[in-house]
Amino acid sequence: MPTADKATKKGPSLSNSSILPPLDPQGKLQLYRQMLLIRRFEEKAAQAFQQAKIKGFCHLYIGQEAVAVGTISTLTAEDAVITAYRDHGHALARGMDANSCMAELFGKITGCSRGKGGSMHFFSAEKHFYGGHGIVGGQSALGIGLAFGQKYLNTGRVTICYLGDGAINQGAFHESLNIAALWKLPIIYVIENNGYAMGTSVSRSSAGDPLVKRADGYDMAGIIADGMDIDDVRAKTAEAVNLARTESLPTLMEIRTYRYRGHSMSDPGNYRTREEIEKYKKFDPILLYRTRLLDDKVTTDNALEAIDKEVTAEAQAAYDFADKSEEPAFETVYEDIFSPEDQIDEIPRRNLPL
Amino acid sequence: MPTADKATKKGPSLSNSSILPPLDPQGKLQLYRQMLLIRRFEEKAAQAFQQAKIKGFCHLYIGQEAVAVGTISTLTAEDAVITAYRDHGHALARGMDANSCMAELFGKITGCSRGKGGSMHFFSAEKHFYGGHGIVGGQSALGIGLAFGQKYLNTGRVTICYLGDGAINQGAFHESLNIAALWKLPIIYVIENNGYAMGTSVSRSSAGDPLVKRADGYDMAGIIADGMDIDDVRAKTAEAVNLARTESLPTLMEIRTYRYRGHSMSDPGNYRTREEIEKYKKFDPILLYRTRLLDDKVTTDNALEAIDKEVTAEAQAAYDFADKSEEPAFETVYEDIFSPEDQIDEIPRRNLPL
Amino acid sequence: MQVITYREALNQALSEEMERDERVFLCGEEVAEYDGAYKVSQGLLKKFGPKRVIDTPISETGFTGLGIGAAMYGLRPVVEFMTWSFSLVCYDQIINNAAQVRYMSGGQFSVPIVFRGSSGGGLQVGATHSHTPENWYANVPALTVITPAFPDDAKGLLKSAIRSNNPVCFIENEKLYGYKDEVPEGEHLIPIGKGKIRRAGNDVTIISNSGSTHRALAAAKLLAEDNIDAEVIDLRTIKPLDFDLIAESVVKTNRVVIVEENKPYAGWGAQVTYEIQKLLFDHLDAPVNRITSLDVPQPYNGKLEQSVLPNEERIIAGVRETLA
Amino acid sequence: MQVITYREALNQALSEEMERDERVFLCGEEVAEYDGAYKVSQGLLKKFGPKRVIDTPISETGFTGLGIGAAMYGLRPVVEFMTWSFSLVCYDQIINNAAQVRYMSGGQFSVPIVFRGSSGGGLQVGATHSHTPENWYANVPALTVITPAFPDDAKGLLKSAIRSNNPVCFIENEKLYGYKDEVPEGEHLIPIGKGKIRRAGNDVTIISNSGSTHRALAAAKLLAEDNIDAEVIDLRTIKPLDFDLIAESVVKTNRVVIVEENKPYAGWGAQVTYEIQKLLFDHLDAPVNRITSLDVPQPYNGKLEQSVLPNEERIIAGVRETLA
Ligand SMILES: Cc1ncc(C[n+]2csc(CCOP(=O)(O)OP(=O)(O)O)c2C)c(N)n1
Ligand SMILES: Cc1ncc(C[n+]2csc(CCOP(=O)(O)OP(=O)(O)O)c2C)c(N)n1
Ligand SMILES: [Mg+2]
Ligand SMILES: [Mg+2]
Repeated sequence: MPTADKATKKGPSLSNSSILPPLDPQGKLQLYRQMLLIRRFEEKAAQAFQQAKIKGFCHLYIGQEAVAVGTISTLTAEDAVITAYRDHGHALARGMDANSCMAELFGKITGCSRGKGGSMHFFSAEKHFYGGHGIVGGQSALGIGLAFGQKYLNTGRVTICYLGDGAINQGAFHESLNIAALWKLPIIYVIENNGYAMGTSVSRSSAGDPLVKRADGYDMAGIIADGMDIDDVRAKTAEAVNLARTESLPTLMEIRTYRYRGHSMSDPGNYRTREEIEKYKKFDPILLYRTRLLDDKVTTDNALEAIDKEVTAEAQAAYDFADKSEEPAFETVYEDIFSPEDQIDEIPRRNLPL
Repeated sequence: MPTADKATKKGPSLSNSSILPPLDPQGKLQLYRQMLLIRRFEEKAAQAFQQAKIKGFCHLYIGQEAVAVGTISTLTAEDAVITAYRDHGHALARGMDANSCMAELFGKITGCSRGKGGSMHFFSAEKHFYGGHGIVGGQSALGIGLAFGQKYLNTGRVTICYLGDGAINQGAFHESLNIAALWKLPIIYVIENNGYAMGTSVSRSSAGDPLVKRADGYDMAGIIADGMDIDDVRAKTAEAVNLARTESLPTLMEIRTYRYRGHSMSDPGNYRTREEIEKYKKFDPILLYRTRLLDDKVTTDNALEAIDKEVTAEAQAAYDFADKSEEPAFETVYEDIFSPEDQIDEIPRRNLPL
Repeated sequence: MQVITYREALNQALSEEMERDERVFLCGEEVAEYDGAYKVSQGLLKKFGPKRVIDTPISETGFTGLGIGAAMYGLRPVVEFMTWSFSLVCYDQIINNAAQVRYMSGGQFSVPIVFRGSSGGGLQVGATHSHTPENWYANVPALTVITPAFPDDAKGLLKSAIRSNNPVCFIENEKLYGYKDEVPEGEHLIPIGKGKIRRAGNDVTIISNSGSTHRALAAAKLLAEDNIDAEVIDLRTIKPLDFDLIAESVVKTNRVVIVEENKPYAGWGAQVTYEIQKLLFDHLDAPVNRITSLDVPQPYNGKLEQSVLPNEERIIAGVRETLA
Repeated sequence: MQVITYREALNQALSEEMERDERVFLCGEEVAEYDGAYKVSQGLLKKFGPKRVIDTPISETGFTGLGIGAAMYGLRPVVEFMTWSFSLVCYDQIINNAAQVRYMSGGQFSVPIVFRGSSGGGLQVGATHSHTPENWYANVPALTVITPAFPDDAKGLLKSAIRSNNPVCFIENEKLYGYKDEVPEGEHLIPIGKGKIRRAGNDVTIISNSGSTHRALAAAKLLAEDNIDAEVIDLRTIKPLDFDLIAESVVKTNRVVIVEENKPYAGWGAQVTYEIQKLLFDHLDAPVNRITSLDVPQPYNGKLEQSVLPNEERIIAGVRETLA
């Protein structure tokens, strides 16, 4: 169950009061809009997958929107973000264009990875989005590299690196936690604990409860947030970001969330009951935030409907854009392998005789 | 500094009182003898290395003897032991023949690995000694396999897996801790914290203090022992062994010790001062135990001198045995690769055309 | 004879061998309660219980090492990689431990273990998920590498692999899981290290394995329409190679095309080429030709990926070149 | 010209490149305070400080990934493996991340990184510590693999590697660290992808790299006493191959012996063989011959290990066989 109001804090250095300035109504609606865009985008993607316009793996984020939107909303546009294969939500929250994201799913040349990456491997240099990584846990080691670069170059920037509850049992993650703590790197690791790694529930894959306790072993700050409540996500993340930005110290966050869909589009999901899913839908992060916005009189039903129309249209436009875009030409298969040399002679690469 | 009387205990399940039956004088002298044999054996090995009779790497255990002897003395002969490349002490404590150990260092066919393993890769099936492993941390994953086998086959046996303070930062170790705790495997991980991984002091390689705290994240028992005091090592290990044997639960131990020699024979050791080494020599585990035996009137100076003579002779005999043993014949290079098949036809292996 | 899928054939092999020998157990991600990511282990948890069919955390190094340690202890583990692409995170355990412990211990500890799982491209899962690791493992002394192309071999070779007393890399092909064919019921062992002629022919020898055997056979069929009579050898075992079978064919056809999904640089086909030119130099009327994956990371886009794979079009062109 | 060791040549390259470009940093086990396990980084900590010369925990996956991430961020890391044998624990990071991020991102992120460290056998450190990983990495599209044999190349190629905008596996040879030779002072770049004739000859072409080049040269000297005039090509870069240089020599000698320390099955020499027979078929008067390590794990015993390595005796026999 989500743990609203049960969030615990660890580590000596996290400030106690929220350091986020309050959002104006515009800002709140923007969060709502982003979450809803992700949801509508992915509903469209699911449809396109059924139509076999999207192939391979397609891991939907539906249910987890408050995590990506909430955490990323505490960053500046220049901070770095890196995540695993369930990356559509983070990409959109980072401000990547829905068109280029959908086109990537369709494998088109207009995709954010030129059709080469697919669902699991979204990238955007412009938006400081460092992927989209398919190997479970692998990105956690890249994450310390980004944070190392930020510190080395004195940028004042920070990195958020996401991973799943199942991913915490990859050695790469632990090696990275140790280095992050030892070298005081400005990174926030966000465990998106959605209860399952494919069909394996957390308690069947991870010893130790809560997961965030693993931070203690490295004398690292640890914090739990309720991933169904975007305000809680924002408040807790802001503390961690502040710690990274001002003291160059890492934090491990465990954000409790839930995915409504299968692990990927091909998952029948027999490992959990329909009731469980329905129960969590009562905590739907978008629904919850919507209710709060209305309760707090931040906006009106009509205004929220208008937003829904807008993002639904945006998702449809992305679908149309992707559908109409060109396939990559054959020659592109040989492109993007090597960076052009500018300090040495071009290396005489040759196609091997085949 | 060694932490006599500063040992802490973690985890709910460790019993509070020592469960070891008191040792009779014979037993105590046996411990002393084993520690001294390791020391004399390695002094001989160092000499042989200087004479270039031993090649490659040769990592001496001198200073750490109370760890191997103390921990292994709490096991039955059928329990499993596995360690890293600094393995001479564990092999001898496990009862492996000094001759075959020295012969292995000399690369002779009479060696415990037929001259194929060398210093880092000692093995003895007979003594349930599963190696001697050269890749830092790699043995920790094999360790859970041994414990898994013990549990699967209902043997009532347990495994001790040793690793260094530097090795705890290999991903393999963390993956193994999680599995050990999750699956309740009868294994004791012993971190031999000798303060350094090659030239890197603990505080420069590992975040989090004490190291054993990392057990908490897996809800695993953790315990610290003073590795210069064999009685403390035995008492603490016995608790962990008991937990493994009776409840099939793992424990992480951190045993604080010190190595007097370089990391390997080729290490000049500039990363620490002579004073530091001298300070630790005051806590020499053999000296300490000797004093205790005399103070407690367990034995006499003369008797201890006799033991020294014996083990010195044993080390010399091992040297002579190794020196006189045959080199492996060329054909042996092709032996020991494949186990003979007994359930299927022999696989038609062929030498590749060269 | 029963007609079952490659997947079912593997399942039968596992089930029969687990029944036969209590020391055999299966572990890996999602092999138990989920019935396997690709359903190869369907029903095994139910049949053998959680002691012997075991879901692991996503810790390939941990559970691979566990398997090796258990094998040293006398068990006979089957370790499933959801795909072989994920074996890269535990490469060290397979090479330094599984493949070397016996040698380093002077023969004291055997490692009777099977590593198995899906592999290969063509499913649009991108560069991280589409590796064909044959060459990486075949290079390692003491590893046996098996890559079945047909359901009967899948069953018979997996049974042999589980009975072997040595570490075996058993590399399945994801695209073949649904492929149906006749498979003997019950006891059915295919010898490790023996290839098979899947199509007899006189003009050219096509040497292939796994998914590439199907591509080779399809190409051979099309070539036949043009009166080119190709012999197709399915190696089945990549290491050790069945060189006798290769030699017999090459002596007859004098022309060789190798079809492999490995990336080209030092793929397994390079080794086969080496051996052929070395041992059958005077029997070659043309250079050995290799049709491999292109030397690029695997793209997601379907058309691009098809062009990267050793597709029929390229095989046919390769054969024509060799016959020219 | 200065006469310095291979080790010192590498040290100069590191030092000069770090001076030249602030984005270059060095990390790895014991590279800083210890001055490097093999002293390649001697003095660099003192010169450049702990921000740029960084001791890491024994976490190859962690610090390799860190290097790759930092490279994506615009730095130019040099990651030292104490030996390349230890790179097996982080194989995934090198292959799936360093070598594929650029492609998977459609060219958005480059990975200008150098992985370097010692490798090879002959030092009696046993099977876990004696790997020659050339083929494992050369197989991977997008990786460049460099293996210098001489101090001048060590310096000039490492400088080029650090300046390259692409991931480079720079595989040094432990036995050569003490080897002394002339090396230009200051700016000295050797082009990546170009081999070098280290001994001209007419009777047979010996193709080698790294430590094997020295073995080949020693063998060539002995063969000369028997009036066999061998040309020795030092590839220097394993991938991409300098095939033009190879071709020029083979067209002249018509006979080829490859000397490589890789284990035989699908070692890099198999690829070179494939290319030669494919592109120079009519120029070969005898099969290409390979002298590789034996197909066994590395034994500790010195005599056994020498027999496993591609030693002079075997090279000479191989050349004679090829000329017979
Ligand atoms: C090293 C590795 N092993 C296995 C896989 C296959 N795999 C992909 S996702 C996944 C489950 C991950 O679960 P979790 O980390 O909880 O993330 P979630 O899918 O819930 O977002 C597995 C086993 C992989 N991609 N990489
Ligand atoms: C994966 C790997 N990386 C690096 C090494 C090289 N190495 C051998 S021992 C060692 C230090 C280990 O220190 P520690 O774990 O504290 O054990 P100790 O030597 O003190 O017994 C290193 C870095 C290795 N053998 N394996
Ligand atoms: Mg999850
Ligand atoms: Mg240590």
